[in-house]
Amino acid sequence: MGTFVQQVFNGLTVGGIYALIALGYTMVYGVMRLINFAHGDLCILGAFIGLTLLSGAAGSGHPGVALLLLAFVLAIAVVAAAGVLLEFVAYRPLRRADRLAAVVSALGASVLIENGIMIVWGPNVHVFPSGLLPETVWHVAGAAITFVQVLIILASVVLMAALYVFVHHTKFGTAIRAAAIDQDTARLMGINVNRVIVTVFVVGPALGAIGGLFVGVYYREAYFTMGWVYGLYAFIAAILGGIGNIPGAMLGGVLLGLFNAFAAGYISSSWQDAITFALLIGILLVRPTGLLGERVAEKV
Amino acid sequence: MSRKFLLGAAAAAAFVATGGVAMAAPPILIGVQAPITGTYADEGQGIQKAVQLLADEQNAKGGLLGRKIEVKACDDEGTASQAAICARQLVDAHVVAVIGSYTSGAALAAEPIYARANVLQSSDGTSNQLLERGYQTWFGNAPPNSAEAVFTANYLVNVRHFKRIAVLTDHSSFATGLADEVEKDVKAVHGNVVDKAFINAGSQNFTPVLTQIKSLNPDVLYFSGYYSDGGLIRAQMQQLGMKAVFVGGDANQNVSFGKIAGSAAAGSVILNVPAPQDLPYPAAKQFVAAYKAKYGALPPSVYTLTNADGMRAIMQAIAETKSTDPKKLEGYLHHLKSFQGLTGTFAWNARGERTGSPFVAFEVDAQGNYSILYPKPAH
Amino acid sequence: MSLLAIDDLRVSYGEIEALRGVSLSVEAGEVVTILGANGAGKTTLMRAVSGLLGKRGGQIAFDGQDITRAGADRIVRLGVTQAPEGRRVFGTLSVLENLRLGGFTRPGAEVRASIEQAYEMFPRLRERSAQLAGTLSGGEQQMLAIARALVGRPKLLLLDEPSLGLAPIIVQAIFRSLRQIADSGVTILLVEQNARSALKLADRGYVLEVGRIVLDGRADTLLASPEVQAAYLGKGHAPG
Amino acid sequence: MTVPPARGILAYRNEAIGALLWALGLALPAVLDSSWVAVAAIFAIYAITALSEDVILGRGGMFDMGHAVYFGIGAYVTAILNTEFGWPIFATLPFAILAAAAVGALLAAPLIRLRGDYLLVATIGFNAIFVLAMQNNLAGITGGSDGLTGLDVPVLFGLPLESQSAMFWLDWVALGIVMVLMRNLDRCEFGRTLRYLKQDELAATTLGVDARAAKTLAFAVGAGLAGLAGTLFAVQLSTVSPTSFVFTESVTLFAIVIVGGKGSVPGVLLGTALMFVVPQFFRQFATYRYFAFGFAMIAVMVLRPQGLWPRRIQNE
Amino acid sequence: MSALLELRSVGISFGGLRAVDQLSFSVAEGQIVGLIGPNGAGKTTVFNLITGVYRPTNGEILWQGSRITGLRPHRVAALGIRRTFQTIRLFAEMSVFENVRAGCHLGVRQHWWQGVLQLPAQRREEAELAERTHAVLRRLQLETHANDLAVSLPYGLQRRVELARTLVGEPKLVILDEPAAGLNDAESEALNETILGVRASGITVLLVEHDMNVVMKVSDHIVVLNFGRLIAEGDAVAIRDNSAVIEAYLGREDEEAAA
Repeated sequence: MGTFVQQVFNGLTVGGIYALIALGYTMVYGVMRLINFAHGDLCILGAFIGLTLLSGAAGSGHPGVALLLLAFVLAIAVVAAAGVLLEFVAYRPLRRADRLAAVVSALGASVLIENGIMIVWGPNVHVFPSGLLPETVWHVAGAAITFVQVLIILASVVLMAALYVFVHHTKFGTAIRAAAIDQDTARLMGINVNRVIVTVFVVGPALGAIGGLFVGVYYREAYFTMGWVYGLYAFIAAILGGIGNIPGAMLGGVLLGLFNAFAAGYISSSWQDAITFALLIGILLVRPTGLLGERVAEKV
Repeated sequence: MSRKFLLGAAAAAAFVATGGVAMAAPPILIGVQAPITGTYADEGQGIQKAVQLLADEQNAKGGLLGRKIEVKACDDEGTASQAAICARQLVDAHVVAVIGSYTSGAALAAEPIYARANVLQSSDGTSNQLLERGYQTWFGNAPPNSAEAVFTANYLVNVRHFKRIAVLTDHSSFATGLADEVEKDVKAVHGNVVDKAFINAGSQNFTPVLTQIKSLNPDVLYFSGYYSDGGLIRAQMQQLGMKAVFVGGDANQNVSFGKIAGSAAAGSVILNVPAPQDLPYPAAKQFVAAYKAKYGALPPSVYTLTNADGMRAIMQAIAETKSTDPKKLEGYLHHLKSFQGLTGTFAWNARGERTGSPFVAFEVDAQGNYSILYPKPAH
Repeated sequence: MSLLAIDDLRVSYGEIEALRGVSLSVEAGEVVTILGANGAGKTTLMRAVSGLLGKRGGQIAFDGQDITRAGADRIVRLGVTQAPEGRRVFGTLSVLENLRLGGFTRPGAEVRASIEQAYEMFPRLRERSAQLAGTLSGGEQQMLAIARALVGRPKLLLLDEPSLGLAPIIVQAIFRSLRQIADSGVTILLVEQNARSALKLADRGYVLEVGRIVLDGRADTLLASPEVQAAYLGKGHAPG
Repeated sequence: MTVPPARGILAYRNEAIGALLWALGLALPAVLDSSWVAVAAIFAIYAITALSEDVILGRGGMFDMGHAVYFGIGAYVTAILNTEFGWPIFATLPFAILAAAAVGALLAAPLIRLRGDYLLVATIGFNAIFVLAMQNNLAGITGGSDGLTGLDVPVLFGLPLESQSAMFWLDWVALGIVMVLMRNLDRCEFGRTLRYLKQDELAATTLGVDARAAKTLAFAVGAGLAGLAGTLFAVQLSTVSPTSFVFTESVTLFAIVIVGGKGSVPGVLLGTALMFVVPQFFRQFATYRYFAFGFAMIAVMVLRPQGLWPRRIQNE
Repeated sequence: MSALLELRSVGISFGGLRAVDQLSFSVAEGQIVGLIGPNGAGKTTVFNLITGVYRPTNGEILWQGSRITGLRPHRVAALGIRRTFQTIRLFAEMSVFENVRAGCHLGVRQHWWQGVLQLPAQRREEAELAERTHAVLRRLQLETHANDLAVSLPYGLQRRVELARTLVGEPKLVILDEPAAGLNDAESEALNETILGVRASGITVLLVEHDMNVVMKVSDHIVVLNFGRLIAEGDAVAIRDNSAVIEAYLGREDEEAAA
């Protein structure tokens, strides 16, 4: 029982992080039909920026929470700016081109950012300062749950709910959904589609940067190739939920976290990823457009 | 051997014959084959920097045999295909010896190429397959898994008397090899392995595996992988309230281990040859200080130092034999009784395996400092 | 001054020239129709006016302002809305959300009033307000597309093939609604295959052939013109 | 817009230039030192792999981001049959091709229902599963993370192909054969069928095209050719390990096809050269090498979205 | 005359929506049958059911007396059934010639490996296919456009290319989905001639069309659908006077729209 509850919490924590990063994939995909393979690297860039600020300020006597908030705000700002720049340089010129050209441009951007991080921060593992947050541990039904885990789970839920409200219950959110369906017709409504795309490239990377910072705060380490690992998992989460679908990305992220935990815990740790992937493929065979994805019936 | 090489050799011969002695002697070329980009970039860059540092120091003292030492680096990205290309490039550049690569896989792909061209190779690779082909040019500079495993099994079962031993590894060639040997040797001394589990290196999320291990109530968790994961495993063990002692293999020995594990680091045990900063050898302390002075950071891991030992041994062989003839150098190294390395005193057996390294168990304290736990220091 | 004045407009897709110097004008309060075969450039013209396409040459002025290079969103703000060819409703949004998007550039209170008016004109839409637009029938989708364009309170309404692919009975209903809209004072520029109905609704018409205006005049004149009858009305098929 | 007439002089001119360049390539070992001959040999191997990826991705229009699996199966089959069972290298070749083709067909059969990006993720998944299976020493014959080492030198008509030059010629001849096959593929009903499916699957099926069979066959052919390349790769390195077939290798193959130009043989060769050979020149800038590489990928796509040498629309 | 194609109580639902319900009608050999009805009545869905794009939830479809329900599209095509589409679906990157040659696919006997190896038998067959294609192009007066990119042609010609692509496969039944959509009245009159010509060459025709000018003039038999159900069938005169049809579809005849 304790083990099971523990695995659920393990899964939810990383699942929340995957979901936050997956939202960036799914939003960009929704509006541009582009798999932004550089997204994971942007998120980890957020972690590195946060890390630098925290390391610089650690021991300055300021309260940890305030520093952490500052680090979050600055990291989010920089990453969102990088996201917009990326869109402008690497994707905007390819809007009307074959979609695979943009995919390869995104892969190039991923290599560029990853190696850029290596050049700036070096190839070593970087460690986040400790003691910024309480190290409280609660024991629930035989499972140990830390303050950071609870923070990540709660913050993910709040952020996702906020995003959901923004996209589904505000005027600009409706405009984003309209642009995702049909850009030209959205223009005929007076929607500035470029502004929608820029918004998506601000919101997605910003949420991703929070995800990246959570990775840093939770594991207290960051290294330059991490973006690829988290990016891939988050992308898979987005696909699992049905890419382009925002609640789908949330569901996909959480499920992927849980799959991973249960596969490692109950089946075989040596085949952990294989089991996760097999499960993913199995789900796609039953639901070829993911769990919440639209069934695209082709108009004949 | 390529035509170009033959042409080069002929040209060199002609050069000597026409009395090129009066001119500046050509430099002695030492190759570095390492993963300078990619997942292992920190280790690869560490090796490159260490070798360069040693070469610079030696050159400041006038070089070797009156010739400067020149380092040629090649990025093998940690992959077999690039490693094979690197090996051919370094051979074609007429290097005397090559330091690297960091990963056993890349070292393996390059090994036959160096062997055929008679170029010495000193790598930290510990895969048994590196020894199986019996190449005379191979000189492993890290202690072999087998020796570490014997020490580990003895330490876990006979010294600490652990009753329930859990073994954890990643999927890398090195770590699985070590874990397999430790498991075998623990069983050989009648120890009880309750679980052998795997993590995905770099995936950071180890709590699912650890939760599962916790349910088996081990009194020790032995991890054969790398420090970046080891530190996290230690931290996540504490977070999960696991009481088991953490014992890490040699790849856990890194300054970052304690930083990553944070407050959980205290009480962790790491098994390795004595680390430079804990060694009484002045050479080791001096090297680490010089490295830090030049590059602004400590070496990324102990393998930087084992590879540095490879470089030092080859320089010593050149100096002692007054030659760069590979046959002479090989003979010298194979017959060396004891080499004063930065990572301990050792030698090479006929297969090029590093022998005679004393292993120790370190304990990490809350500040991330290491102290030797076993065997108790003599003084 | 005309409400819409197009002068020597040229538009190309790559090497293919779709519009080769089109000039036309629409006065405030008029209904103007453009006739032409498929591929003549009618839809290209509509998309160009709405700012969806880049122009190779010429000028478009609306209400005295040059909008040749203006972005689509600015043109909507100036008061030009469009019900595009093929209806193009946002299928996975509700009918109400579609209508609200039609008023994207307008203040909230005004949009609520406009939607109310639209519901009065098309009571079916009110019944289906919460339904996803994609589940409506073709005729209902066309009504939604027109209503959505009206919610933007246009000075000029562009209608691209409102009868395309609809059953005769629905086409009749749509044209009745268009009559009503025109009578309420909205200026309309209409592109239509169904030349007879279009000319009956319109005050004036233009005939577009391979990217050029080849004929223009009052609607009743065109309806009676032998060229138009031969090319667009078919020979001697009387009603019934 | 008029399309050039079928089989015009132009079509043959490109072929003649291709054949001439290939023939000139045979002389490379005479002018290059052995490390560059090795680069050329591995270029030929990767070019075959990229062309085989193009059968699925470029011609079949199916987003295969797990192509390293088939490459790996070819390499592993050769390595296992040679090192564990002592078969001569050339005897393993047909089995490497067939095994890879069979796995390709087997995986494709359920997957081809998936569209675009979903197929992409499923193939990524298979790549991950394959690498883990090799690392976990599946059935005790894959050698685990170390892989398998000590492959024999291939012997052709009693002649051991021992030198790097001999291996290069072997790879180069194989590349030549694959190039001819790709040209023929463009001109036969199977190749056309793939184009029909790619451009409009529904229209194609109502004309009688069995989409499932044709796509499965495309996967099998692409995988089989990758298997051939896998054998050559194992021979070139005389060692086979899981790291050569990881997901990033698949990504590179995918990018080669897009950067070069889908469905275009010269394009894919150019893509392989750009993505594999050019970085070899910049080893001394090791740290900055891949930063520049990423930048170059973006630049190529932005400036030439159709790829460096796109396929021409022409009658075939 | 025996029924070439027969639908018996065929039905299909999409997510609870009954798109086609208990539909039965038959197409006799040599006839031209028109299928009309308001938008969303399920006409195109019927075509998709016949050609195997959709699988019916109930009922059966018979071809020359034997069941073909649920066969996949390429198997249906192999029976000799070809179709066009409401929105033209030509292969975008191919010339007119290549588009039409695609219709020969089922007649190709070469194995894929013969093609990849370019064996002589394959080369001979390629020449035969080309000849067949050119014959159809001549018949539909498309010969001069053979090397043009199909999608660059005017709309009316594209429709004709699509028709040529169905005819080159020597079908028994051709299904035309709104062939007059986007044609002006003059063009649709020419279309009538073409459709009659197809029938004259012994091919049965089933068509969906909104242009009454076409449907009423060429159809031997007309089937009217509303909400997925059959509401009337008969010849043109009977349909024109049928009150249910007028109410659901044609509308009052006060305006020209009923045409």
